[in-house]
Amino acid sequence: MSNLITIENIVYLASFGLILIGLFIVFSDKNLVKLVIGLDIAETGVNILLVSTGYIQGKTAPIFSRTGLKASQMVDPVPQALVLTAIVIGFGVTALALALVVRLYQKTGTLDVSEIRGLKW
Amino acid sequence: MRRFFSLILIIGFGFYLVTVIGRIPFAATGEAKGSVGVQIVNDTVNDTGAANAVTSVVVLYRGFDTLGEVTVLFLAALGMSLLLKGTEEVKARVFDESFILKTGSYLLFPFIVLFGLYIIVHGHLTPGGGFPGGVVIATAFFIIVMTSEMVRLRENLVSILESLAGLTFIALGIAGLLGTKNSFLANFMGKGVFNTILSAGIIPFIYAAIGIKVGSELTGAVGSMFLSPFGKQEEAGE
Amino acid sequence: MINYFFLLLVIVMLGSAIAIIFIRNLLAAVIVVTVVSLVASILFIFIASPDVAITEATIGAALTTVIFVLALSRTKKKT
Amino acid sequence: MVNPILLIIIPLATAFFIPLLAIVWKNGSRYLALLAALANVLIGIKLLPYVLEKPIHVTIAGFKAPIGIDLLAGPLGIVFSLIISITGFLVLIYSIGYIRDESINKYYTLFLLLLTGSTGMVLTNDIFNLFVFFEILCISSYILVAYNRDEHGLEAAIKYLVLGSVGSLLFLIAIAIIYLKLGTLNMADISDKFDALGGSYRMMVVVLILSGLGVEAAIFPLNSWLPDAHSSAPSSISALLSGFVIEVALIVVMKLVYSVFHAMQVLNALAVVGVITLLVGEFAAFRQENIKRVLAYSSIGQVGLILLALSINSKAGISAAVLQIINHTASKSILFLVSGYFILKTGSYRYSDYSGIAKRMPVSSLLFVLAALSLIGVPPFLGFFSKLQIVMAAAARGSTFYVSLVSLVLLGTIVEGAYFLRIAQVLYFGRQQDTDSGWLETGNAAGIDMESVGNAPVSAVIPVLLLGIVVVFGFLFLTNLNGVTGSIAGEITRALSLASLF
Repeated sequence: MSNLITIENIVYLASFGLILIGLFIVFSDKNLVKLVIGLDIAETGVNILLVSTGYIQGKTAPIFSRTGLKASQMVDPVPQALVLTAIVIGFGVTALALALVVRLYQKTGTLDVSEIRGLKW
Repeated sequence: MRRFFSLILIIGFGFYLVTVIGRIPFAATGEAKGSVGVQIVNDTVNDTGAANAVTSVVVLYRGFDTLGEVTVLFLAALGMSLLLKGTEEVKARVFDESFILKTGSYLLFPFIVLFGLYIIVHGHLTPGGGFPGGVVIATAFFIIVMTSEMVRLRENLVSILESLAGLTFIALGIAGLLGTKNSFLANFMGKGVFNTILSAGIIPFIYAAIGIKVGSELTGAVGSMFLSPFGKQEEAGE
Repeated sequence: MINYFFLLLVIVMLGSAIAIIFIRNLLAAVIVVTVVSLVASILFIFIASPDVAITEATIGAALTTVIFVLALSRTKKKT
Repeated sequence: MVNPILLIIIPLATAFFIPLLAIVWKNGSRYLALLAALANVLIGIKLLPYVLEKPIHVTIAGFKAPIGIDLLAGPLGIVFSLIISITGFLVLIYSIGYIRDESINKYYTLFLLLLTGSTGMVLTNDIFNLFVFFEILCISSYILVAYNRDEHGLEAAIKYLVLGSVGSLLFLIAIAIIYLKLGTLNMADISDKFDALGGSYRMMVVVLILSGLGVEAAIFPLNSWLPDAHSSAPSSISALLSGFVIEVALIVVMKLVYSVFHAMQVLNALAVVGVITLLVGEFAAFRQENIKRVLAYSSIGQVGLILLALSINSKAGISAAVLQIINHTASKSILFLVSGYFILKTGSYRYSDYSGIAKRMPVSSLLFVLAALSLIGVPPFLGFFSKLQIVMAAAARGSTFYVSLVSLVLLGTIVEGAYFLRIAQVLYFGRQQDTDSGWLETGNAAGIDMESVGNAPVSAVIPVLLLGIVVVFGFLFLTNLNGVTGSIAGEITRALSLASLF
């Protein structure tokens, strides 16, 4: 049992769980705000997956400020840089989606997907 | 019904994901495949002079991505101000601000900005940098806007800062193109003394530009979500 | 041992994510999303990425919540 | 020699500069955006002869290929950035008269970023960089779809945004798998290492990327957003979205499938999907009454045709597909731009209200019909030759599979001909009494002076005429065009490799 509980498996659990739950909310929920929440959660899941691609067990963050650290003791910095980009892009998309939702709400007075004619997909 | 189908779809997709990716043992890969990350972490101190390898990747190795990323934020802020412009009549504040709240926020403001700047200029030495620093600076503005009726964000001012920071980023990039390395965003300055603030060539400068840009973009984006963010300026502006 | 703590965090995170499916109150749902983001940022520290953790905490947890709450306050029924 | 990175930097810097310019000169963004697009056109023309001989490889930040980001300006990159910047330039001329509301500075900023995103997508040689430019392209198009801020536009934009975001999540998962297994993000490096990967990983990467980018490329089950989005954007933007945005996404997907992932096993499935896309698009277009929805569905049909041609797995097929893309870009832009003024002048989206409009707007109507004929594939227009080449390329494969697909394409063409000719009939021979019943008097929201109803303004006619020249006289330059498309086909079918870059 305890050999199943490795950092690797836990990270997979977290990222797949979040991706799937997020997508489920996107596909199933009728509320527009919750739809955006679903996207946000799925994005967090993908970010965890991306960061984990660079993780090497037992190694530290790739920062040389502390003296005596060698490059061989560090994790891969590239995925972390990618995730920084992905987080910011995700925020941009979320904010824009909310702006659209707010504006649509002011036009139609509803947040329910099924009440908005053009959104029945 | 809709939930049921979504559930089936998601379970199918999840099964596919888990059976394929779940078999990759990741925690010890890295070296074995000779990834670019390993090369970067080995060379970064020599190449860039930045202590924080993530920063050197964000600003130099993959600086072009970062340029695209601030562009995405720029777009989001622009889109939000376009979409939300003139949606609602100027409304009163959500709550009545008290004297203590107002004074407190004024007192806090410079410190929060200072903290944000600290995070930005130490981006190449410690974790942090342009993005979190920009958020912190934006937060300082929100506190003022939320608590004090007298201060209004000027949309013009925010967008001027944003443009100037973006153009600085591009100008630094083009300077690299004109320099000896003849490559966009190349580091044309000296590396300086390792692990000090003015080390790592153009990295602190680019990160400062990113910080200002992110800060002003977030101020603009979140600001346009406020009930009356830009006051009467909005009607006159554009 | 640290792995069990780690597992607990992830269970909390996934539990809150699942809870969102059932929460009708949007404000509550937004607060729960913040829990997800905060736990994610703790996770990032565990897998040796402090930069990502800071960014996730400031942008993912703080700012996203702010913007969701503001959006909700703009979509309230006018009384 | 000019550095191809300027093709990305010029529109980007101009977009950043517009808010500053707006302070001193309110309408200056119009002309500045035109200048930026013109600069891109000139750079593209200057670079074209070089890249036809040898692709230009540009490193960014001075780091060698797999470490840093790099651009690869091959024939595909430069020809597509030319298509993008020429279309962009002409639509910008059109926008001078067409976009007159108070947020024009934002319009032009978004427009330039749309150009930046699509140019970046075709030039980049790094898969994560591709993702970033893809996001720039997507987000600027979400905003532009909702530019009018009416209910339709907002609904369409939300639908587009949700599907597009799910697509980009899938794309990111694919990038994570690639980095996890191969440790690189450079496309040439991926191409070198990809075949060593296990079959299930390869399949998953291809599937995820096809479905991620497929949302933007409007491949069949993922295109439900398109008719709404393209019909509710301003007409100038619809011209761009139909004109090159879908095609750019499509060609980038196919470039990845061919030269990076070498996934020839999915091509047959893609050909079938292409034909389904085509039939769905054409039959749905036939049933529409809203002119912009007709055009949007027709774009789906055309994309299906292009996808089929790209999936033939021969140089002739890809070359024909690129020719068809050029034809579609020119023709569909004409159709959308002209219909924009039809809508503006009559205040109606139903094409049955346009009866006899050809008398009022002779030039526009003529070009509308010519562009429609070219899309149907009537000789001697460009569309005839591209369709002919597609059919020939499919026949050259000699299998019944392709022959039966092509016969379905001809069925689609008949439907296409039916609805376009129906519109043409209304434009020219519509019942006379309709004109008297006062459709000219119906108001429109854009505030155009109704006294001046007549042909569209010069700023609208010039770009349409120039695009018309491409469509009508394109066949005179067929050998040149075939040379260019042939070298693109060569580039796509050749597997990328890191060694060949240096």
